[in-house]
Amino acid sequence: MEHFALWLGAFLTLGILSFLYKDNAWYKLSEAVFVGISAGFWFATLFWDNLVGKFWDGKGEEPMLWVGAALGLLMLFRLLPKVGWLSRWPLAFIVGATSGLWLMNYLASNIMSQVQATILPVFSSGFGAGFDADLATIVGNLVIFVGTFTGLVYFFFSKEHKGVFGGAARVGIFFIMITFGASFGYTVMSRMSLLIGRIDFLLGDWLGMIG
Amino acid sequence: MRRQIPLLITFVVGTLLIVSVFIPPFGELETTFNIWFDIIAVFAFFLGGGNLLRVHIDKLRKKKRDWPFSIVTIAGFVVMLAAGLFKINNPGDIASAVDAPGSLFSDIFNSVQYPLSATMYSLLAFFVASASYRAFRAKNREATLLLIAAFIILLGRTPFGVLVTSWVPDSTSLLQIPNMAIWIMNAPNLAGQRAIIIGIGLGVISMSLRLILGLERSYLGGEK
Amino acid sequence: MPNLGVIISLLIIFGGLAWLLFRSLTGREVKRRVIFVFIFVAVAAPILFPITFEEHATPVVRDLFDRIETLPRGSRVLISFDYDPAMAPEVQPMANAISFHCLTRGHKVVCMCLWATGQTLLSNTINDVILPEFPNIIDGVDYVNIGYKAGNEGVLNVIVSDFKKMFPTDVNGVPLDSVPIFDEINSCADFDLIVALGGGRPGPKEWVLFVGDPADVPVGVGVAAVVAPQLYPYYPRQIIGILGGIKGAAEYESELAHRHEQFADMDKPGLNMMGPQTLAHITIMAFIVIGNIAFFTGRRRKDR
Amino acid sequence: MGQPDTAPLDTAVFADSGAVTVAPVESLLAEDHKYDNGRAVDLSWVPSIDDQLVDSKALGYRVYRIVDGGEADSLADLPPFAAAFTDGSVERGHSYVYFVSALSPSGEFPSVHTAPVKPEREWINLSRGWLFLIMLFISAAVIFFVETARRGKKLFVRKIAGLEAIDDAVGRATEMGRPVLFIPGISDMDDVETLAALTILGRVSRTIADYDSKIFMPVSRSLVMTAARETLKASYQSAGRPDAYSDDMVNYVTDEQFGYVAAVDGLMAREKPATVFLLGAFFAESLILAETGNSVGAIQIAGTARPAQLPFFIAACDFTLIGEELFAASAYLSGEPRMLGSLKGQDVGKALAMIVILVGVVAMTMSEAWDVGVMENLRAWLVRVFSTS
Repeated sequence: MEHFALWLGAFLTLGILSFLYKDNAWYKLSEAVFVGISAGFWFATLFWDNLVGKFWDGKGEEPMLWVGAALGLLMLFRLLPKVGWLSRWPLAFIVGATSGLWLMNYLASNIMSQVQATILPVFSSGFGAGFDADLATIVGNLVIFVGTFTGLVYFFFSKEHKGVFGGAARVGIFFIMITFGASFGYTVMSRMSLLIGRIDFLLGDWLGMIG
Repeated sequence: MRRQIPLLITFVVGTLLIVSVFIPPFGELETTFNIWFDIIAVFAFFLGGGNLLRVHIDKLRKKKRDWPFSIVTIAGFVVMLAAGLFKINNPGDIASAVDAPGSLFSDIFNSVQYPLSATMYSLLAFFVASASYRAFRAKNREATLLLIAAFIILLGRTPFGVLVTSWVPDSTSLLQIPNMAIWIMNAPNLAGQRAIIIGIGLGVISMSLRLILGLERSYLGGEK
Repeated sequence: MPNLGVIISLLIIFGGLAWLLFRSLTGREVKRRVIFVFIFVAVAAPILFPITFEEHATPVVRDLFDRIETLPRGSRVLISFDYDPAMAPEVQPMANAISFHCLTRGHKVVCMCLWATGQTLLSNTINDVILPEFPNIIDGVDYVNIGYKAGNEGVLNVIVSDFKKMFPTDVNGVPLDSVPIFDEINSCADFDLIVALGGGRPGPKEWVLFVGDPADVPVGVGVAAVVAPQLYPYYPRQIIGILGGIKGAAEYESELAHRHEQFADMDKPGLNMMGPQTLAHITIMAFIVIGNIAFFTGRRRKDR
Repeated sequence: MGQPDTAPLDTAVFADSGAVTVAPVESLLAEDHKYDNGRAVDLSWVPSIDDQLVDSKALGYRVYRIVDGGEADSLADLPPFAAAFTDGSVERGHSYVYFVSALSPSGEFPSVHTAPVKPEREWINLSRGWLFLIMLFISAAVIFFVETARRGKKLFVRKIAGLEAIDDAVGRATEMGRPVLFIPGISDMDDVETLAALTILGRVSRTIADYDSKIFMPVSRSLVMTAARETLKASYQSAGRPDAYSDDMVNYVTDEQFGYVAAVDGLMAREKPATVFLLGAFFAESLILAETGNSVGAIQIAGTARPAQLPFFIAACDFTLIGEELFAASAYLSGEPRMLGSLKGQDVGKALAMIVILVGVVAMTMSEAWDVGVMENLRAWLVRVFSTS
């Protein structure tokens, strides 16, 4: 069994990798297996966690849960042509809930906290001992302030990017580009270790070529 | 009516959730609504899973291109679903966790889904490489900045980065590439992130208001 | 044989890059598949034929190394293993190197974990490094494993003032009162150094806030690469040194191998993993450079 | 409920010879936690005078609670210098008494008991007053400009390149006789980015219906499938071509992140779409999808609010909507004055953020560098206004 699982894993791994050369039957087979199995996996998981887990495992008494179930049932009305439009109710509920919830979350965590965190000193009288460290902090703060400010200028929609405003927007986009470069450089490392893991599996676990 | 009631639902639910932040007794609405969402999502899966089966059975019947692979998809779906729903081979009985070690469900997950998922993920390494060659080009000033930042961060993570600037004295250690990489992460990168994040926050507020007020209503479908 | 392999694979990679450069300079197109083959070889070759690169410890790493190196013999060091198998590829090499370093310098080491998943990983370090490398070491005198306690930050809150209240015995059930290391340890304040390994919560940040700062004990940390930038603001005041990801582990290992001969012969998983990583990174950087050369020569050609 | 003045004996360990005694904490106060649903009590005290930075005898504090005059239970252990604690495990209708022990190596030194407190429910959270006002301000700005625009005032909105390109991109698909592929991210409907993607789909699909291009849309969530079908149906109806719509345009694939990616990659390789939209919440798969789309020669328009994925889209796609632009896209594309008004409204929010940052930085710098007292007060006030806890 163990042996079989190993070979199966290797077969599927190579099937996916073969896509890099071109689309082919081996990849199609791996893809078909993947889609079927994983759809089944998620449905079974959701079924036990979100349905059985909520209604049967001793929590079914909560009346609020049944409102959720009713909304869920309305969703299935789509299958009946005459009353299919009722399925818009749960959709409307979800859209309303998501909008309201995220409006407040984003206001608090994206706007207010970030604005607050940007209130930094850009000059200090404390230069003296440990001058270097302080200078680095002050320069860092200045960069954070200028970058955040001009970055926001870039996102203005209702003003043409011209003159001083346009200049600030251009500085803003420079900062945004540095951010993208940094994120790229930073993510590359972890991406490589994924491939290392897979090659380790093929050459080591499967073929036994690594000592 | 068919559009008015849903619009009303969106408006009431959205407003309620905004207000609940300021009214302590409503504070638990968020949890309740999240639970409802989970429940609706399971019901919706009957539609999604049904659609998946229908598409592939259809392919099979009409012998469309690549139809043999549809057999595999259907078989995989049914087998995994059966293994999960009936808890085949689970140690103990039906009360055990669906993915208990030793169950058919967890065996299939480990020997089939896991390697597939990990390999698909690892394709990223290849695409990072091809994108690096093809797309990261200093076409203009913006692209050049992106490139330089990426390069310094990458360099800071290889032995070369340390080597290249190891002659820089410790008193100006900020000019050593590994430290420069950290500084970029903590200053200009942070600034750009903040501008993007604050912008996103405002974008979300504005879009949410459009949805709650019913200005944006395409998701509700047509009049019929 | 491995050396031959290394030479051949390096030849393939750098020869290939030179070929790529030449093609780009002459303005011919390079197929995506060729790039794919490159990156595969660049990663696979150093896995098959281990290549290690000289690593130089950066100041953040060297600071922690020097602290352990310069503490007087018999100093007490607490190492906490707060991570899970998913983080282990990055963090375990640090755990092994730091444990080795402490014991070889004659410090007394106390091992514990705040994560249930840390227990296996802690035993791995003991079985793979401590016991085989230090055959004369005595459990309870030179090191002790006090195991796992549930309670997250709550555990820290207690041990900062009273260790034995939370950990009445070691992992084998021996009362700490009869464990010689604990003769002079009542609380976290009695340690000379705390090394927090991990990356989640509770983890290094909690160690600093709940123990390091209030008890005024220096804390060094070893974390997964993604977490490291969040900890830099605490360095060097609240955290004396940071090992971030495989790179941090590799730097520590090379510094250790440099100063302690015994370690030079040991397994160095961090440095080994750095081989494929580094080659992959160099290849990626080369792609960026060559891509740009191709872009500029192409443009000049068009201008003519 | 008579309260003894000293703690029960079993919680206090008294000194042997050589034991370390520490002074108990002073001024212990228990108060109902303000602005909650009656679920918490706040404690505060002055730390023991033996709790010192150097050579401290106090090792920390332990909080005890007595419910309705019963037994004392230990609630929590706190580090040295702790001077406050919030008990979040109380219920309305009970009465709670607390005391705090200072810990020393040789035992506990309890404080006096607090007066009993009963947690209360408040109907309005006054501590979030500023949050409320800022929410109101930004919302009012949006609604104000929506109304202004509705009354016919012309508002300027700058061009967004990625959105200007949509018509051409869809037209190209029609000319080439190849389909348009629309990927709304991999999150479910409880993510605003997915909602943004669907609102954009509403506009884009109208163009697709007008041009009579073919669209297909594999999705990874059942709910998204349902909502996307409704959206497409509405677009085809309003384009006057309801017969051209079919449910087959939108298909559920699998919830699994990389299973979905495997399927979409295969689809791209086989169908060779002329135009690909990648809009919504993307994670590690962003570059896999974008590079595959690029390799089949598609024009790609991408957008997400995940900063970590944006560089990959910028590298591999023809046009990228950065963060806020994703949420503004549907309003921009609609061209309706009211929608454009909402964009003007969010700019007011941006201006507010910028002003606060500017004033805050100036105030903090002046107070740090030259000890200007007024400025320190201003800074402290701004920080308080913008704190969210």
